[in-house]
Amino acid sequence: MLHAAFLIPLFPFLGFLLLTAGGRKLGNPRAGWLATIMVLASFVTTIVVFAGLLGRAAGARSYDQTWYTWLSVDRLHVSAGVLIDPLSMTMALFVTGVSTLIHLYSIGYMEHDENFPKFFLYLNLFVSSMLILVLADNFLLTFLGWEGVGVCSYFLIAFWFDRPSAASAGKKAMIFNRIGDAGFLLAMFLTFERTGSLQYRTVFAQLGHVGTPSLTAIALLLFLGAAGKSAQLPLYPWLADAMEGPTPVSALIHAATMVTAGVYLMCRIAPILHLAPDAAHVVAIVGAATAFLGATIACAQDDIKKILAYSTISQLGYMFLAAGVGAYVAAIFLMLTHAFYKALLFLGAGSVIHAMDDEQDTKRFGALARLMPVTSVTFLIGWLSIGGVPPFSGFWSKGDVLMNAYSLSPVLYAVAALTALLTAYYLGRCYLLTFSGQQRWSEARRSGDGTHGAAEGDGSPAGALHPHDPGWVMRLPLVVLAAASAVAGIINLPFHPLDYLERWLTPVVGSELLQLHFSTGAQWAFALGDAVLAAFGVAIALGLWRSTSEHAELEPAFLRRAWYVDWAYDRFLAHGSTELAEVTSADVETKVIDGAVNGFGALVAGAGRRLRRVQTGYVRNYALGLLGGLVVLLAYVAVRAVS
Amino acid sequence: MTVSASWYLTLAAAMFTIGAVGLLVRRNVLVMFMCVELMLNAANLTFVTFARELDDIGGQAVVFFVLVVAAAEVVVGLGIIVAIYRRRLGATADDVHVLKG
Amino acid sequence: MHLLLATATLPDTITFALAAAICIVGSVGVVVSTHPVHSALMLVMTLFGVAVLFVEENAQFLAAVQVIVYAGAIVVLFLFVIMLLGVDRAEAIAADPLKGQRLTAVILGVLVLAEVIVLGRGRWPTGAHATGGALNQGSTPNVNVLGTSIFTTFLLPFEITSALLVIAIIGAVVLARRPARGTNAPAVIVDDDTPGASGDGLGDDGDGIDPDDEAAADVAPAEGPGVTVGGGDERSQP
Amino acid sequence: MSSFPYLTVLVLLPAGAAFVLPVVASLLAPSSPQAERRAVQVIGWAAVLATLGVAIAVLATFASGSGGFQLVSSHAWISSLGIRWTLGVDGISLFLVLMTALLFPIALAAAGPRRHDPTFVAWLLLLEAGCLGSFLSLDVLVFFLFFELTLVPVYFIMSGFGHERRGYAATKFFLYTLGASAFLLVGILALVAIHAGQTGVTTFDVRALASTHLSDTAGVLLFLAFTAAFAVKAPIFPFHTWSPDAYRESPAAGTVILAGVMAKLGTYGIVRFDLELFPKAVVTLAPWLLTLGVIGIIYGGVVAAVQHDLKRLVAYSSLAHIGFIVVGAFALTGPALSGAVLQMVNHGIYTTALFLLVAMIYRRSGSFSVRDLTGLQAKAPVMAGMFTVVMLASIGVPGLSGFIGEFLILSGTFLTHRWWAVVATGGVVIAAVYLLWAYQQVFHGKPTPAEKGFKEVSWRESAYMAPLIALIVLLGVFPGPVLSRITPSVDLLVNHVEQVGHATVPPAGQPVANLTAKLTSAGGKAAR
Repeated sequence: MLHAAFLIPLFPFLGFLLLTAGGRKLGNPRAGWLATIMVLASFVTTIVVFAGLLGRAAGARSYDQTWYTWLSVDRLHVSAGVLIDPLSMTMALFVTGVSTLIHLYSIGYMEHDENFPKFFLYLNLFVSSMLILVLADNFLLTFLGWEGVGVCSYFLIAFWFDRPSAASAGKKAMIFNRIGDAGFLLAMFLTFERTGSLQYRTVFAQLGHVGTPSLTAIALLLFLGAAGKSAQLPLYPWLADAMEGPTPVSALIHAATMVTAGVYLMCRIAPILHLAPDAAHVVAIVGAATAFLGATIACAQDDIKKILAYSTISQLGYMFLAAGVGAYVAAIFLMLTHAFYKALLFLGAGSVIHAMDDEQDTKRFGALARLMPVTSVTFLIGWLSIGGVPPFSGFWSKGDVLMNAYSLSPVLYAVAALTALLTAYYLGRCYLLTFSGQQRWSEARRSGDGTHGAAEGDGSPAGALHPHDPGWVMRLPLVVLAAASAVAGIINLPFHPLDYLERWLTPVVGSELLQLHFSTGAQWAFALGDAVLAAFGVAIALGLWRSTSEHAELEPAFLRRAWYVDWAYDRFLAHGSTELAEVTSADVETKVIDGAVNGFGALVAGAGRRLRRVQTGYVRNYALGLLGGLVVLLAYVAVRAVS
Repeated sequence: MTVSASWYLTLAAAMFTIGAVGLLVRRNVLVMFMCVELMLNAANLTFVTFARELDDIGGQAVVFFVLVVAAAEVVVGLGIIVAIYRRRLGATADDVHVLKG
Repeated sequence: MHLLLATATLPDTITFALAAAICIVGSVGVVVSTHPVHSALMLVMTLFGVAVLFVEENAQFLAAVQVIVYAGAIVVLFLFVIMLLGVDRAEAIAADPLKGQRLTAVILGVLVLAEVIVLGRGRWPTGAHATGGALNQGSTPNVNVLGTSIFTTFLLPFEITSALLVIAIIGAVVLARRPARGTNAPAVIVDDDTPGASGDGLGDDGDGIDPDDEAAADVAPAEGPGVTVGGGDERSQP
Repeated sequence: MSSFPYLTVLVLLPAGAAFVLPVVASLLAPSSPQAERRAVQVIGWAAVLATLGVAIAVLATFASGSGGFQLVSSHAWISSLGIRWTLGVDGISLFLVLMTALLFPIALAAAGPRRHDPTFVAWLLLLEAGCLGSFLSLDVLVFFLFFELTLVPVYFIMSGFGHERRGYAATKFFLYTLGASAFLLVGILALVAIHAGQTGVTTFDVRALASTHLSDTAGVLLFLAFTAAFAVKAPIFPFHTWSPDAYRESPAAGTVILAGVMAKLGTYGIVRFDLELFPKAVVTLAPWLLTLGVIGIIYGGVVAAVQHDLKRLVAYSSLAHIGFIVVGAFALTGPALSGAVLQMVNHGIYTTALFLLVAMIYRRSGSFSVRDLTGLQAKAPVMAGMFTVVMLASIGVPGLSGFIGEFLILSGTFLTHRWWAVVATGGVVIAAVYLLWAYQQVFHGKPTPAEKGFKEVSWRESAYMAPLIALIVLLGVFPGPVLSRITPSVDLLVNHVEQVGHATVPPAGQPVANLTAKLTSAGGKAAR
């Protein structure tokens, strides 16, 4: 059954090829169905392979499949092949699963878009790349998937390319990712230099011969790559802008799957992080800082997708925190549950945006609960889940992370706990502004702003707005994801026979970096603390935002402007480098380098202008010169003869 | 037996120099041409002298060719002078300096 | 200094001295005569002197050719051209318009002479004969020796000179021919007598030549106040 | 080895056609312009396609796995000077020859109405002969002749058929490259003289000259003389300023050949002659050349980032990519040099594709300036798709051709010259900045009314873009067959440089005495 592994990325890629060739002929909605079926086929294959892997003994759950030799120069041998192990299968399962649901949702969401086939073409390519990323058996092939998802992300953010903001956001995402990629590349060079290989298996087998400084460098460089892809400090600003893409894209790429690639990478290189604790601590600290920063910014945003974007940044920070303290299982657990509830929240937000005719400002929503009951209820489940309210999935996964953070440092725990409170609060604010309180949208309808252009909308006549729940194609994923969000905690409950994920992943990521020494009582205390924090956050949100939509004092400018980080990037990095480039181009290139060349030409021309006076035109003068030359020549011969 | 070759060569050198100086100081193209003939004759004299000195007929053969070439040169040169005079009244060598840089 | 005068007989010495004097006087005369015709006559004198020296040096054939071709043909040609062009009048050679030209020329000339003499001292060819053969071959006359040499050893150059002469004749004809109206003038010199370029090119600095003018000159040659030489000028002023 | 003189035919076929074509055209022109046009077309196409066919036959005949020269044919030419007509192909030149043979038909197809012009087509064919001759010559003087021969057609193509400032650009190009080549000629003659002094044999054969014993100073001076010509031709920073002008003002076909093929003459010269003939000097001066290459990468990217003229932008990006090739060539490791050779081919393909796309845009809009263009993706999605693929290849996205070369170069360079590789990696980021910026300006946004009639790519255009794009993808996914033919030759060359040049620059803790030691050390490490 494991032999079918090559089919997992192949199906979506086939879909990509088919849609490239005939997507336009296939038209709407058949192109979408084709894409969805391809991803579904991939999901089914994954389950089959998963079953095959499950059938093996816990210690033998690893399987290599080499397709062909990709690169072979000198001692650099890189194959194209997959590594099937519990970690990659976990990733593949949830990637294909969530992707299938979001493909399905997109058929409804994108139905009026003129570039409908192209959208699914990109989505399929994305899924294929993502699967290569998680299944690859070497760094280089992972990097191929890594770049592939980055490129697809670029295409999809800039999908509505006629909006300048979307085009810029796509470019920004790509460039931030490239900065991270440079780190990834350097990490590969160093790995190859030290171990002579890029295959995970070979590299990990030789780690003992590599010095700790090198390992730390490799780990930090890879973390730089991960920070770019997963929107961590300092490379996070692109993710908020990436919300310019269609909402299903935000759900799939910028919440559930692609952005978690960095976390996956950290788990994949767990053997390296084990040996480079300094690097691991950096990861943990950056993760905690990002989590807190993202949560604070999310508290003051109005755009529903921006709230979710900063929330994603914050949650990713949690995952890095977990990976950094060595709790890889906790990281993966949070990744899974986060994929469910964040995808759910995004799709819910998409439903609202769809229903509100492309309005995204929560301050212009309100009182939608009775009009959109399904959306409202599923969104509520998402809120409670991400907020960590027991017994929803977020409670279990986040609790796991917090407890592990404490084991490294109480400070990290404190930051993470405060972030947890904020999380429950800001999503509560978001939910309440959208679904309860005053109805603020009928008068705000279409107040002439064309920024949220008509491309996403269906161009419905400018009559009265009748928000309603979407059709079944869009509703089904909501319900499935809500159910998953609610109960996903059961895959890894902190009680021994129920910690399936823990036991499943341990062979890959190894035992925990820090052994937990908490007594059962302490664990219960932590759980209780988490629950109290969540309840507190929910309560604050209810108290503040249930009936009103204005609390200016809670939305200070520095939070609304995201700590001015974007501004600083723009001012100093973008403008600074542009000015530097302008100076280089205008002064160095034109005046110095080209100036030297043209100057040399001018020198010759000037010398010629001066020397032309010698050419008097009088033949007798020339003859005089001849005779003079003869005199000199004879004198030379005479001198030679004498000496 | 005639005088030694040195005298002939000295005479040839003198004639050559006079011709060269004449070429430089005269402006009349025809006279300049005559000066060139003087220089050619000086060279011829040198050749003949060395032919005698070395007992080699080659020197005289060369003089023969020089004569032929001089004749051809004069023909063409005078043709050019005629062509120039046609276009320029009273032109001297100094009047033709269109190749001034 | 090797004054090898001792080996010479007296008549030979006197002949040489006379001929040398004629040569020098003639040469100087060519240069200093104000009248071109006088220059030409002085040239003839020089040529005769050289011819005498040729005879002295056992080059009888060359001496004959010198008189016949040089004095007889070339100088006559000179004189003919002088008459044809009507420049047979004295010219002012008191001063040279090119500053310093005359002085420099004389200094350089003296220098060359001095250097040649200095270089010639003590250096004397002693080497082998050239390929042409000996000059003195017993009783064979000079004409025979030279003829044999030219028609055997130097046959190819000799044949080439014939081609050269033909080319020279054709060249002379083309150059001296008056162009028919409307055809291209021989492109020997740039004609700047055309209206667009008048006053330019001669005398003043003539800052380069406008290619357009050149083209115009090609199309409509010599329409200015051209020199009228020889017979009836059908191109006289309209 | 085949007795058929493939390589001689490869060179003489286009050269012969270049001479026949004007004759035929001038005979036909007075009677019937139609017949003339047809004859030009037929002869031109027949020549370039037949050349491509022969090149493919060479590929088929080429024995992979062997590093030496193959299909060598050698005939006495100027015997008194020991100059021989010696042609041969190895893994380093093989794919450059193929690329050249492929790009000329494409350039001809992309030439627009000029492909009927006998002058243009004849110059193009002569240029092809010159380029192929340069890649195939094993005799240094024959190489030099072909190397210089290429200037003439380019000059006339540029000055005769180019854009507004063609005169300036063509003169600058010609004088600059010709001036630099003077050093090459002097270097060749000096080297041959030294070799003749040592062995008593006057020969220009590069294989024989490689064994010349040069003093350190002589080696460095000769290396500089050779490299001067190659650095200008490539071009390497800071000798590049002719290239933006030349690329900008040439007609599309000329730009394609200039950037795609002729730039490789310089880098190929470095690999073939500098490394082969002056290993010691190469080892001594490698850090300097690496520095120039790295500066070129960064500098080209930075300047490209503020160009508003698409052609100039691609020209500067080309400078950056040539910088990668230079870095790979002077890193003196197997992966880096293999990557450099592969990257020459890759660069030829994707730069050509970029210039062709820019030319398509120009043909429709009459402008190269990003300020005049916007929203073209809405009007021409297929063109936008092509541009995207080519752009991503140029940025170095894995799965497309550009990545493999860059990765090999950088990872190989990292082994011996770590910090240069680190800085060069920064160029990867910059490439994304300027190309994405240009793409956004040109293809994103709403189309202006003036672009209403902007047409999608035609069938003809698709036909000549298709092989390029196919190769971009193929070389990215299956570089194996290409690399397996390149590496044996590269290994020989690296061995030669290391043995003669004593290139013992071991990275920390890992002695790299030569290739075999490197391999055993990897094995030993694993065993420990």
